[in-house]
Amino acid sequence: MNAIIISALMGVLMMFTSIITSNKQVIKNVALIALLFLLVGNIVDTYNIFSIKVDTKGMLSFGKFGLYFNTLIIAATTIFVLLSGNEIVKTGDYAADYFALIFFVLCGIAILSSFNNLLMMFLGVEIMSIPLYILTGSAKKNLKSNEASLKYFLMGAFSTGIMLMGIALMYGATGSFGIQAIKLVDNELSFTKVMQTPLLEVIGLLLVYAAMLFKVSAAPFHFWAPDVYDGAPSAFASFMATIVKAAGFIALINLFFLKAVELHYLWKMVTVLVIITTLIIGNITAVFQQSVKRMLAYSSIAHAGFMMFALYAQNDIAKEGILIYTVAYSLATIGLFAILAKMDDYSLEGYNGMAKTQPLLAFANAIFLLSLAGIPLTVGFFAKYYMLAAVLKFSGGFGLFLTITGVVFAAVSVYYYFRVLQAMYFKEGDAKVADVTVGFKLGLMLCIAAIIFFGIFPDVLLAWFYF
Amino acid sequence: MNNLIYLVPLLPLIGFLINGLGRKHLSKPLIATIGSGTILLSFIISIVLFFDIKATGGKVITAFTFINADAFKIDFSFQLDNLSSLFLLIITGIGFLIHLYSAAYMDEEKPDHYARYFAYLNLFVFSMLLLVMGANYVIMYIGWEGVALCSYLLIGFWFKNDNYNYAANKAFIMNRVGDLGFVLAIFWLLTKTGTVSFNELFTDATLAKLSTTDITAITLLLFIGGASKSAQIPLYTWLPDAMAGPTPISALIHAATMVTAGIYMIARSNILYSMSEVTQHIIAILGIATAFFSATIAIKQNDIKKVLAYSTVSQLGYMFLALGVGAYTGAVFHVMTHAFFKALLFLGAGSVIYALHHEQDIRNMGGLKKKMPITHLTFLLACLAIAGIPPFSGFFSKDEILAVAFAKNPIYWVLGVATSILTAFYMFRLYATTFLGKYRGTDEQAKHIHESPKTMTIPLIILAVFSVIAGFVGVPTVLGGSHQLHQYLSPVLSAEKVFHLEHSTEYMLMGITVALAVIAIFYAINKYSKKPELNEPSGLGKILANKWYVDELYDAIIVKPVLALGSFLKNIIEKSGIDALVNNVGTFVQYAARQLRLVQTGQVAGYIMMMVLAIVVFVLLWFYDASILKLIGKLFY
Amino acid sequence: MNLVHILFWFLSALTLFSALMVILSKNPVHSVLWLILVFFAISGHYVLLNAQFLAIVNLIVYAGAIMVLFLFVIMLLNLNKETEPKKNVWMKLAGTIAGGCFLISVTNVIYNAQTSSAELVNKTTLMGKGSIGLIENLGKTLFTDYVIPFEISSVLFLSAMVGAVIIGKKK
Amino acid sequence: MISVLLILIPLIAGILTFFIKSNSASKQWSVVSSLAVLVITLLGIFVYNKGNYLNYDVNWITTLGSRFTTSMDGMSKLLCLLTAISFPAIFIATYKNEYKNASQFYGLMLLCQAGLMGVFVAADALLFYFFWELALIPIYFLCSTWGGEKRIAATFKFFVYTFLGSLLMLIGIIYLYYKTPHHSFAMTDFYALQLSAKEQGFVFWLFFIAFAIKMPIFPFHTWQPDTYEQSTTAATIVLSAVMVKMGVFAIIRWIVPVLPLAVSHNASIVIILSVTGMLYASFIAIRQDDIKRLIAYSSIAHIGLMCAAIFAMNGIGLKGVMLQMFSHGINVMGLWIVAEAVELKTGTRKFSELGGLAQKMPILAMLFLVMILANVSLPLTSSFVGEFLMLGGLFRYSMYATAVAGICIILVVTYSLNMMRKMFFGNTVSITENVGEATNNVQWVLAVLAIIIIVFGVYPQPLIDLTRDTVLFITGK
Amino acid sequence: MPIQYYIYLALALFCIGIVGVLTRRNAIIVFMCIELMLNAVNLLLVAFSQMHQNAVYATNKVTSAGIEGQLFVFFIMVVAAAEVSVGLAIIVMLYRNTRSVDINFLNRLKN
Repeated sequence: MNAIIISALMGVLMMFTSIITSNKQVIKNVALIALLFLLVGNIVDTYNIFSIKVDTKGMLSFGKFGLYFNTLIIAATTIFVLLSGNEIVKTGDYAADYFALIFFVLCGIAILSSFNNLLMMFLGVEIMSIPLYILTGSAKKNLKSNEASLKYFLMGAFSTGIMLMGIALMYGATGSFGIQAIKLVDNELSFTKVMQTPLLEVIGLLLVYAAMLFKVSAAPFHFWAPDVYDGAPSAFASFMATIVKAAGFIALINLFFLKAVELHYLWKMVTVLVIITTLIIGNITAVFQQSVKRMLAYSSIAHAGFMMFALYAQNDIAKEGILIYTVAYSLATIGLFAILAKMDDYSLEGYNGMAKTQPLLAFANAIFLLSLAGIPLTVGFFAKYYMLAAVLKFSGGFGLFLTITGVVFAAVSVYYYFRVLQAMYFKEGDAKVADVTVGFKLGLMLCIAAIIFFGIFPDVLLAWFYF
Repeated sequence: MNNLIYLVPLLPLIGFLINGLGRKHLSKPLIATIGSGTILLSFIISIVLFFDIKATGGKVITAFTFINADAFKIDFSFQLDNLSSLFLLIITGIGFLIHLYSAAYMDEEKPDHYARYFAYLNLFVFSMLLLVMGANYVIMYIGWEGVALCSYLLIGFWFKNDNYNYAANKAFIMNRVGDLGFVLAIFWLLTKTGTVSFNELFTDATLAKLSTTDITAITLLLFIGGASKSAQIPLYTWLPDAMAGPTPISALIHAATMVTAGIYMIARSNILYSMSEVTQHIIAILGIATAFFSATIAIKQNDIKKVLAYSTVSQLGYMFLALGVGAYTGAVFHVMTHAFFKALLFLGAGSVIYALHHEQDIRNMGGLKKKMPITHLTFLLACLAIAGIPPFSGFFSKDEILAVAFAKNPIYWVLGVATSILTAFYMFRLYATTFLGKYRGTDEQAKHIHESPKTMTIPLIILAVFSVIAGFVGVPTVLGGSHQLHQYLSPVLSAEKVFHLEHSTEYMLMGITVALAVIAIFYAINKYSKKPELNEPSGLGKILANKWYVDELYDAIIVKPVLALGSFLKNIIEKSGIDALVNNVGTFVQYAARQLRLVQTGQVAGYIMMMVLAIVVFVLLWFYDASILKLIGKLFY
Repeated sequence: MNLVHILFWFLSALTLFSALMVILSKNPVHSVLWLILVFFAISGHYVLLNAQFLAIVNLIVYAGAIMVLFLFVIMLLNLNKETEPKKNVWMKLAGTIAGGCFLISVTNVIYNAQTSSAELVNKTTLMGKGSIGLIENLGKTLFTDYVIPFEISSVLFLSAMVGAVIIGKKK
Repeated sequence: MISVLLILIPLIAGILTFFIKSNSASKQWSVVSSLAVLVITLLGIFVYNKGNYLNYDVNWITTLGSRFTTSMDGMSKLLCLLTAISFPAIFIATYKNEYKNASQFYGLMLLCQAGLMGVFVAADALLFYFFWELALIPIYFLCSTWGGEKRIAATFKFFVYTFLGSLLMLIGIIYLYYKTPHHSFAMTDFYALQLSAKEQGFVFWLFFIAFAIKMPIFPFHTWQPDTYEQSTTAATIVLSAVMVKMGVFAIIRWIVPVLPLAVSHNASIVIILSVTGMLYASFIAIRQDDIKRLIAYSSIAHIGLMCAAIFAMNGIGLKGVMLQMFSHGINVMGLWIVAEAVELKTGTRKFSELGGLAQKMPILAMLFLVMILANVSLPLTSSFVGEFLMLGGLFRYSMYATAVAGICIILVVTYSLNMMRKMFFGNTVSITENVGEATNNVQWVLAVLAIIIIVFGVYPQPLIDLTRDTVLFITGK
Repeated sequence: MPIQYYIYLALALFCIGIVGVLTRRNAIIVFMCIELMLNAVNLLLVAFSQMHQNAVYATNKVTSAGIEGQLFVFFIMVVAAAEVSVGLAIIVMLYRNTRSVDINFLNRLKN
């Protein structure tokens, strides 16, 4: 509960900061301190040192998993603010408000990581989404940003409608919004049995599923993602592509990892379809992108495909996997976007010869890309490893097929990640990068160190959330 | 005594190393001394060993374990017995003479090339010694390939000339064909019997492990090896081309020693060969065919060394005939006598070439009799020996083979005699064209012609002596001899078949052969001493001069198709096939990327429609297509 | 067929017709007005279902506040004309078909639910009775069991407020 | 402990090299470090060759059941030796070459060495996978940064290809991991697995494709000629002398003992593939005009034989393979060094444009001849012993396969000698007119390699003995 | 009333909303159609609420069964209001920049 309350309070605090000061650096630093406070608040909650206890009437339940996830998310946000803070405050005139919105998003995520009730899920999703619509449109003079904002808003609202319809149908079937009430009776495949499953509930669940897939930008609900990430200011695009996406997964996991939901064979079939479509669309479409930013948008879709493996597997490994994937993916993508935001030219050519002009940034980029590609010695490897392991744990079914498809597309993903690498290291050019501060460099080094450290000694991370 | 055995191959190796490594620093005389001296020492030791063996019998000594891997236990060991010590003498003896001869013959070379030459030559002797001393097939194989290598190096000794290099490559490659057979035979033996050591292999217990098929296959495979090394049909074409090397090389390698390796190997395996009728027939037929066939080619060759080369092929055919009919001693005997007179012939030819400043075409020679008396005389003796005129050495060995061939199958004999006549004819054609008549070069050239230096003539004389007398070690009983060679070799060549012909028959056979040869000789001298054949031949002659177009045939049916296949694979399969397949995957991905991008139209309505349709598909999948899903599921479960 | 039934059918027909008119009207202002009619009809349904409080709130919040806001914006942006250019007919058709597909597939499932799986057999709504729709009961539950979501929705409003300010300000 | 040192020294040295500014200092530094590795390897093989000195085991990722376990058996020792020899050889032979950003170059090389060593000593599947990739990344950068015109595309193909392969292997590893009783990656646990034939069947292919791409086996080979041709020679040497051995090594280490049923079941397919590939590559090699491409195809043919011999599944063949891994490494290294020296002097790799180099660089010609002879497996070169044993092993499996493989013995001579002839023999041409002898470094390195080739050709038994324990274990299984 | 009537009615309304979203190009109308969808959900929720109430009503007249459905409607309204404020703000902002609210012109971002 700490995270929810503190983040909401911090949001309010940030709103008031703008009254006290208009110095953007101060605002940024306040936000950082607030984030650290939030982080500490969540950690003390995790270890039961100090936690605000509120009777939630069973609407929220705070498990270790959700708390770990919150910690990671808040930490990732801290790094995000550390690296992209200057970009955030530069976006418009409302620096403090942007941070406030980010805190509200975190509040929504904290709800999503602990909801026990479809109402809370709905609220969480909305609390998370509405600030994002605004953040997307925060570059007010930028037509792309406007357009992205409206697109995101319309489609988001539509998916909310879908989700609500689903929730309504489920409510009709079970008479409750509690997720424990969800039950899909049969695991076996036969036509008659399929017809005997609680149809209202199933169709409701399907609709909720579809709406949540929209949030995590899994194909074919992904269409908003490239446009929105492309149009949104880089800083917020990175926030959306990483932290928010991970939150979507946490919601899905909360919803579908219930013991009562012995998820159906057909359900897995649908999931496999989604995974494969996502992998294909994400990876293949990314191949031909000329803009690195847009490429990263598609890559985020591709990674959603990989994270969906966890949904297919529905086991403990998958849960841990989602956590480590969140770390790996967020660190790398935040870093990439942070550097991207400093670039003059978002196209591939813009990166040409970066290794010479900005060796540190190029090296950081390289490590991030390698991590995204899942090369060992980076934490990205363990992310992929866990996803494959989760699916393979119960061999049989589509598992092997799915993993093979997965790795084939992982190889495709190398193609577009390495194009950036090639541009930076092997092509002649004069990459223009805005001046970077020492703090930024330190932040990058922190990221690199984390990626490599967790890549070699993942035990530090794993032992922490091994359950 | 045992340590002496090691010295025999070791000394040439040392010579090789000294000359090879010190080639920049050593002076020519020193090089020659080291080169020849090591061989001389080997020769002396070989003589000592020869008598030792004669007295005490064969022995096997093991230097170290070469390979010991599971079932493959191969020792680096030497076998010295009657057969190998005889070969040792031939190799080191003739080898020494040729080293000596080379010292003068190669005098024009720069010191480092001179050293290189001697190094190669020593290496060759070393390899050849390994070949004959090896106590198992693997060591023999090592020598076997070693001599091929040296042959390659020496044929291409003058590497500036690309034709020579081609010839060298050809020799190596063709030898490799045989090596493949050899090595497969080794594997076969190892697989079936677990040993390749002669002593263990040629026991009844071990041989009993081999079925008839095994033996036939093994012997045939070994024969492929032998045929390639000893230039038998169909693998003989490299040998005439090998004449590109310096003439002493031709004498040593391509006449006296290396090319007889096949005979040595089959003689060594006589027990195996005697167990397979089929192989023996094949060997005999191919042998006599080679003998006759190459003799016909030799008739029309104008390059002095080419004539000798085809003659060598022909004589090797004889030896194979002998092997095929089971006359192993005869084969070895002919190897020995042939070594002398053919080495002599080549060295003589070398002397001529040396005198004429690398002129090899006999049409430009003639009348050298007076200018080069020693060369002439020794050459004549050698010609007589090869023509099989009694009492020269060639007569005895050839006679023995023909006699056994007659006993086995008169057709062999008929062809053998025909070959013999051809041999006499072309040898004396060569002799007459070269030494008799008038010199056909310019006067200026004629002035410079002189007899070769002593280091060259002395080997000629020594070889001439042996060409004359070597036959007497194998005088057959019919001529009152006791065939000492036969007795000497009998412990090793235990599978020798003994044929008993009536003495009268033998006399008759000898008579016919000799008479016909003599007629051929006179005809040839008569025909060519006055009016040598200078024009381009026509008709059959042209075909013969062009070696029956075998090279062209091989080129058409083997070389060209291989190259074409190579190009096809390289340009079509690799580029447009496999590589294209791999690249097309990439291209396809890129194509798909470009197409899939278009789905992202930027239209909100379109996006939402996709979402709606996706939901519809989910619903339909879920509720209406369970049976289809079941089907798909089955595929993966 | 009693009054409830008649009212139900009448309100349903009105709802659907008005809804159709919302999407068919060329003039945005007309659409807004039709939508308000839909809300009224739905409020009627709420009354039938004995959810009186919701019926009122629906009218106040939706028809009153939200739709006025819409109208206001339309007026502000000066869109009160039949300005919408012809949309591609195919797109319209495709959209209709997609929506139709959705409707058919889902209703078919519901139909199945009441026929083959008997899930919905004998499930009826309570019409005009019961007390859960009363403000007293709703309020009690809202401030006891549902206090957490209630509080949390304040965050939602906060963010919406901040957002509206950020976005809406001219500068 | 030694096995860890073998990884750590190049790893640390490599990382440090990146920070050395001066080119010559980084050169010297890497030579010293690689020589140190060589010394330690030799110590490990000859002096401290007992288990405790070599093995190392420490907790790594406890939660996943993966340990940092390294051990060295005979095969590891042999390949570590090869790796340890090759790096100083490369550094010394190319000492005179000036690389742009030398410190990066040498740093990457050393990292690559660390990866290779790791692959050869890892006794834990996950660790193995790590090093497998660690070796790949530096070589990718090496090949892409320094090299020919089309290097980026070529090496990229190589990278994607191998990366796909290794991911497939990862699936296999994870699959096996779940089959172990206590969920561990330990090699010993993998060896103890008793899987059904069906399971072994698909795991086999997951592994095999990864290794087949690395080796490479026809038809997965197309990356190889392009990459060899385009990358800088130092990188090519690492690739072809050592890295392709990773594939062969991995088959022996991770497929054969773990999936015996699948191996025997699929042996015929693999052998047919390998032998086809041998013929195919040999025929193509005949028509090559580029030194590097020729060596590449020749290498494919040799590797094909190794692969076939492994799947013949007998001690003879396996010993031959291990021996040949070493001797082919040494041999091909020599070939590349010569190719590099010639290219450096003449500026071309097309041997149709060359000729008569033997007059200009006689010593190099001699040394090249030794390498060529080793390439054609002439007796008394170490390759002969390997090839002899391999063919012998293969013969026990199938006479016909051996016979077809044997055809390559003929073809290899054809193209090798052809290359020799065109490059070194004949008359000089304009390019080669003014060429001098190769540098002393090159000559010395080649001489040492030649000595290794001949010494182990005459007396191969020490190497064979070295492989005994590995083979005994595998055949025992 | 049988519950399926309400389900069909709500679904029909919902689908009309969807069709509207798919076919109209005026962003405001599209948004209104989304509101229509939300109202369909509200109606359905209330109907379900009464259905669950009905299940126990016969035995317990003062039961609050099904009340959560109606409360959920509240929250939907809350969210809808919030969304409307944000959404209209966005539309206004876009209109300021482009002088249009036609979503068909929203195609700067594509491919």
